[in-house]
Amino acid sequence: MAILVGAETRLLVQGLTGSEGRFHGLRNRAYGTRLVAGVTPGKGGQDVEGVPIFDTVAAAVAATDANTAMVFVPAPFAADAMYEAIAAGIRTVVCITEGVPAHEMLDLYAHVRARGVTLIGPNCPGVLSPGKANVGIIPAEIFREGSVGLVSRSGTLTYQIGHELTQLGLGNSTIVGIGGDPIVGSSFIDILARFEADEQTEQVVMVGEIGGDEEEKAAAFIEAEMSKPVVAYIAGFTAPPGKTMGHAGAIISGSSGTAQAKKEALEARGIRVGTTPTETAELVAELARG
Amino acid sequence: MAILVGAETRLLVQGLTGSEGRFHGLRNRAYGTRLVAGVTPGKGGQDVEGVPIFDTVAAAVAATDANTAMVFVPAPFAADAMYEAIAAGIRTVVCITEGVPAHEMLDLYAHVRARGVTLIGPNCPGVLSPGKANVGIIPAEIFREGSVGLVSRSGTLTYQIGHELTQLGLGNSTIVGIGGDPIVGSSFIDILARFEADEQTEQVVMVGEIGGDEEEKAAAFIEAEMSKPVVAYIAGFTAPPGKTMGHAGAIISGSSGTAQAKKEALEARGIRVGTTPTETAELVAELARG
Amino acid sequence: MDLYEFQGKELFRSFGIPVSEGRLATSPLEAREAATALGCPVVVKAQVLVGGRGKAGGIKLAATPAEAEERAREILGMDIRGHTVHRVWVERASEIAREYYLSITFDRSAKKPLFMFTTEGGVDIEEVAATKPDALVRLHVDPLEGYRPWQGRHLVYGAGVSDAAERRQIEEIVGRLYETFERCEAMLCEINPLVVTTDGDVRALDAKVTVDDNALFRQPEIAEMRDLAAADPLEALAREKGVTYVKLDGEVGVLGNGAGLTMATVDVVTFVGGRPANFCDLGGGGDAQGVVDALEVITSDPQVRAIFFNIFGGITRCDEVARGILQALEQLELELPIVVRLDGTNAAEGRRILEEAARPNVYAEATMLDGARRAVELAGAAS
Amino acid sequence: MDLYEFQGKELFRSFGIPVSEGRLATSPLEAREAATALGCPVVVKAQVLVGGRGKAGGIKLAATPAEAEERAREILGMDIRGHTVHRVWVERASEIAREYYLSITFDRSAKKPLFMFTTEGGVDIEEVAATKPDALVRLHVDPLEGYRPWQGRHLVYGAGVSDAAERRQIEEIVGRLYETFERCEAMLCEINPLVVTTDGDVRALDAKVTVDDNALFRQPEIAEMRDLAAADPLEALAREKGVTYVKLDGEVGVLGNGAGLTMATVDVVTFVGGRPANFCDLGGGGDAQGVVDALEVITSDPQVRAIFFNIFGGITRCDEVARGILQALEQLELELPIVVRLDGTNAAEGRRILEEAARPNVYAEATMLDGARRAVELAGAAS
Repeated sequence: MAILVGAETRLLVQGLTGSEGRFHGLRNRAYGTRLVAGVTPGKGGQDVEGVPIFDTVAAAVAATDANTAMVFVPAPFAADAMYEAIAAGIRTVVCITEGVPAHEMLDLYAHVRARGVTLIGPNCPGVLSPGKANVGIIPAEIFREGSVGLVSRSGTLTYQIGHELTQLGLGNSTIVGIGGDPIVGSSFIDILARFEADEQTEQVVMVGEIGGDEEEKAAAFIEAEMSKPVVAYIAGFTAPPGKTMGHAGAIISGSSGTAQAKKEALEARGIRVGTTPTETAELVAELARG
Repeated sequence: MAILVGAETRLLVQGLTGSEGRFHGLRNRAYGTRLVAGVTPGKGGQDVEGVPIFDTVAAAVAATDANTAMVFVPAPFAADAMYEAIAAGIRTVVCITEGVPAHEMLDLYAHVRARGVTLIGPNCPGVLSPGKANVGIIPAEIFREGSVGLVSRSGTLTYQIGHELTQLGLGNSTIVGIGGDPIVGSSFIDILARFEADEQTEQVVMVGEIGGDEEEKAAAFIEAEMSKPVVAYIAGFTAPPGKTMGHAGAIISGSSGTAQAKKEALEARGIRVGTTPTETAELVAELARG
Repeated sequence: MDLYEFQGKELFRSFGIPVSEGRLATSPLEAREAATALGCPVVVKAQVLVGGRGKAGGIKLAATPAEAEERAREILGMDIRGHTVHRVWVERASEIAREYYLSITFDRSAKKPLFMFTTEGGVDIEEVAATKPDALVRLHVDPLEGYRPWQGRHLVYGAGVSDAAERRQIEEIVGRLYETFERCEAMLCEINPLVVTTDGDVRALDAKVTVDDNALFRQPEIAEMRDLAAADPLEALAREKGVTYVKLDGEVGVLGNGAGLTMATVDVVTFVGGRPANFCDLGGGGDAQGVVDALEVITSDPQVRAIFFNIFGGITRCDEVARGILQALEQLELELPIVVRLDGTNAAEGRRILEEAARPNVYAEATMLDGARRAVELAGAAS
Repeated sequence: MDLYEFQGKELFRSFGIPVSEGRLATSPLEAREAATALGCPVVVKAQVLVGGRGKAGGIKLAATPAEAEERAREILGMDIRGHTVHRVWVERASEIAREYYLSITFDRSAKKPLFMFTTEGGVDIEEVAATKPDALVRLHVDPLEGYRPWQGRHLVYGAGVSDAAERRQIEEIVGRLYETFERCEAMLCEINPLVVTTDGDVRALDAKVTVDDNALFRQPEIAEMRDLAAADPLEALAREKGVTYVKLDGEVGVLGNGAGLTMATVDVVTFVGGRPANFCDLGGGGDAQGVVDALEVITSDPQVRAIFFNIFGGITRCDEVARGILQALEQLELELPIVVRLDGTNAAEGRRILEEAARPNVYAEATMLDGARRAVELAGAAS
């Protein structure tokens, strides 16, 4: 089945007429994703290689039954585009745009949660279910279909790990880049819960990095709620201590946020942690061999 | 059982140390309502005739398990007091205060609905379940216990109708003054639904007035959802046409808002309408005789 | 509180919504001077708080200052649906290409602000809503979240505005109208018509703004406009005294506590054959001084022959009301017959106070219906 | 973007949060003049973007202007945890009765702003949080609803502030701090300590403010402060070029695309025995010019002996990166060995471009691990 995107995805791209939106939107279509509409205010009636453009998401949804929106709108306008998509009935929003202000994301997060809408990103590479659909900028050619779920805060690191898995003959159910911004629409736990419920997924790789305490929270969730094995990778073991001045962050999370602290928290819950992408892929392969 | 307030009510009064709050709060207690706390910032530790005063609602709830708040706080601070009560876990809020700005009520309404909290008022006389509890300023001595539910947009008109019912030997399950402001926490329909579900209530009187289209909406609800008989009264048959200039209001509701139009809408749904309080009480008595 | 067109436009201008340049005039000569200053042609518009000015002849075009003076002379003093015209707004005439309609108001059912926009403006908008519902685009705003730019796009594209420059201007106006609505705590901000000039400029040709009375305490600039709005001297006195008062056309002065009960009392007075002289609501509190003030307002109307005092105490205490009546009798030297019906909070005490005072022109009645009958009877006898 | 104490206090003052009067000084003489103007005693405080200034001797009291000059001479040029002191803030000393702690920050887990307040301020606040959790009052704000006054009361009563005048002042400050946080789009506004003077005045004695970099495009006043913040010349160059760059202490220049991959590359370079010279993230786009700019920044560090270019294309296209490398080789006349590993979007095309150019100092590697090994090897050979 995979998660989040698949054969049932009817994709609408906000910003399809921009250069990035066009490049990746058409690439997603070439992969097999059903790209049904683009939205650019003022360009309604035009088309991008046969994909009809609408002025508003409401008009696009009415005409095409789109159910998933991918956002390539520039950062100052991205949140507004997402509110529009949600108001028009879109239930899954994937925001690729980088640089969306954090205070806008606070509001948007409260908005999507109150409405039960799924938001992936912003500042994320998107979601790829190999063999089914690709929504975002993940280079699909390096992944093959399989049973490993992959969830990551980092874009390019996701590709690296996926690539290493492929080299070892392993495939993926779905690859989800949740984005590394302070406030993103979906957390590790949100995605882990979906993988746990997904029939195709047999094991999961979680790719984290220094800062925050999302990995520590995920560790507790994995121990308490997951039956499927999870392997973790954390980037930043050799990063110098941050310059952060305030005490508030550390008080809230009760965590130092270093890679070593995260590794220890995960291992204390019985979760194996790789220190390089290569080692991580080997741990997964070991598990897959049983 | 009655609705909204009863033997299980543990009442907290915000503004108990003010003259109105004290007068009516103690009157409610004298009637038998369990008045457990008062809240006035800066007066924590004092007491009003044995009722302990707290600085915050959170402290009051922690100490007394209050579950219902009555608000006597002056209008500019009333909404803030209600947010505080809700944040502290209070599930039923009755706001007597008059003059709460409508834009604040817009926000508060969205807030209470999202949290499933019951708000009665503002600018309302409160809720009385005769023989059980009185929360508000309704003069309880004119009502007796019985099977007639009463819901009203107007305070003093409620007393008038209740008084006339009592003269005819009829009693009430609960009397609810929902308040006449543009935005109130509970509508006719909200209260009618509770009366329909209440075992003690056998019939209902709905007291409306000119303006808006709440009565018309209630009429549709009564026809579709209620098994218990409802008698309505509308005040303002001889009111001169309003001075309202804009078209927007009339377009939204599709109703002229006159008493005559409301009467017709109700009667078209088979609901009997009295044109004076006395006539209304007589209609109820007729129904009660069967 | 309803604002006059010129006040609404002043507000619009301060929030960046384009309006035509204009001046207020209270005399034909001032209108002429305004027209000269502004440059002709101008439009002379009656300033009244009632709809249908145009049909009533309250809006006229003038090609020269002299003509503006003449038109103002015709309009000033006119009665438009019961409202006397004391002021005209003289404004530079616009060359109009198209007329739209835009408003934001409280949707009381949804408990949310509601935008309405249509390109079929200018004419009877209720007619458009009834006959071409699809032409009227409606959109709710979540009050906690406020306005977002996509909502402006939704309105202009939804209504089919085809010109890009026009869309940009209207989207801007939509955002600013919401800002006006929210910052001024309005219940209604309506622009009808929102015009597109032959030069392609979009501007508000009329302005209907209603501000929440409950918010005036923190809207001092708008509250100041209120004084200008009080046309009727009796209503001005009532406002000064903090009494809710509406003048009617009969002989029985009605005073109740609470809008609902007072309305019901006016109804009952009418149903038993009387003609109410007013609607006067003592309001929530009602201390002795409030009663004195209300009686002062009611009795300032020379048509009043008898007064019906219908009180059902809740937060209002009947003993206080009784004391207020006695105080008013002395202070105002009232000799009109006053029928008093007291029930509710401290009613027994209130009745006892009146009984003990034993004033010859104070009549106690036990019920609302009997009180109304007695007051109508006394008013008839007095006239 | 982190603000210096003096910048944070300037912001606080503009939002009505009381701070002590003070002046910035970049030389001992300026510090003396500031002390004379302000009136002694004063406090001389090192302006660095790092905690623990006090313990490091970066905050000193001065009883006279001469003493202020002397203290400034001691502090200016100091190294505090790797940060050189270029400026001091001279501020009138406060007679302190009590020290509290107040902050508002992003709670990333709850996805809401979080207030924290305690009367146990001044000292190590993390210690207080760990050992006396009940002394630290925490309260989330709903971002859509914003701050409401009861929340200020909740903090002051919850923390047990017993003096009424103090409570009033702190409640006011709490509201204004939220306004600062929201209007400036801050990620953190921290006051530690918030002091009560012996006269009963409450004021912010320190200010730690972090503003969202993504919001700087619409915060021009704060963005302007940034230029002042760039102490390190290499980091200033990186900012000018729009490159994310952190200087480290080794010989292998690291350039990756995306923070995660770049961090992992730094890790791998370390694990195979090398010492990374920097962390340099090409970011999301990465056109040819971006590559040139990044290489310019990296090679401005004279410690660099070899560069490892680790690219996994997504939105970044490997052919563009390859073109950028060739362009940089020409423009910057680079002769350092550059190890390049390309994968992902248009990787084949990128590898072909580099292969065809056949530059002697460009080494292609197929994997991240091999690339790191080769770069470490080349850096060792070069030194």
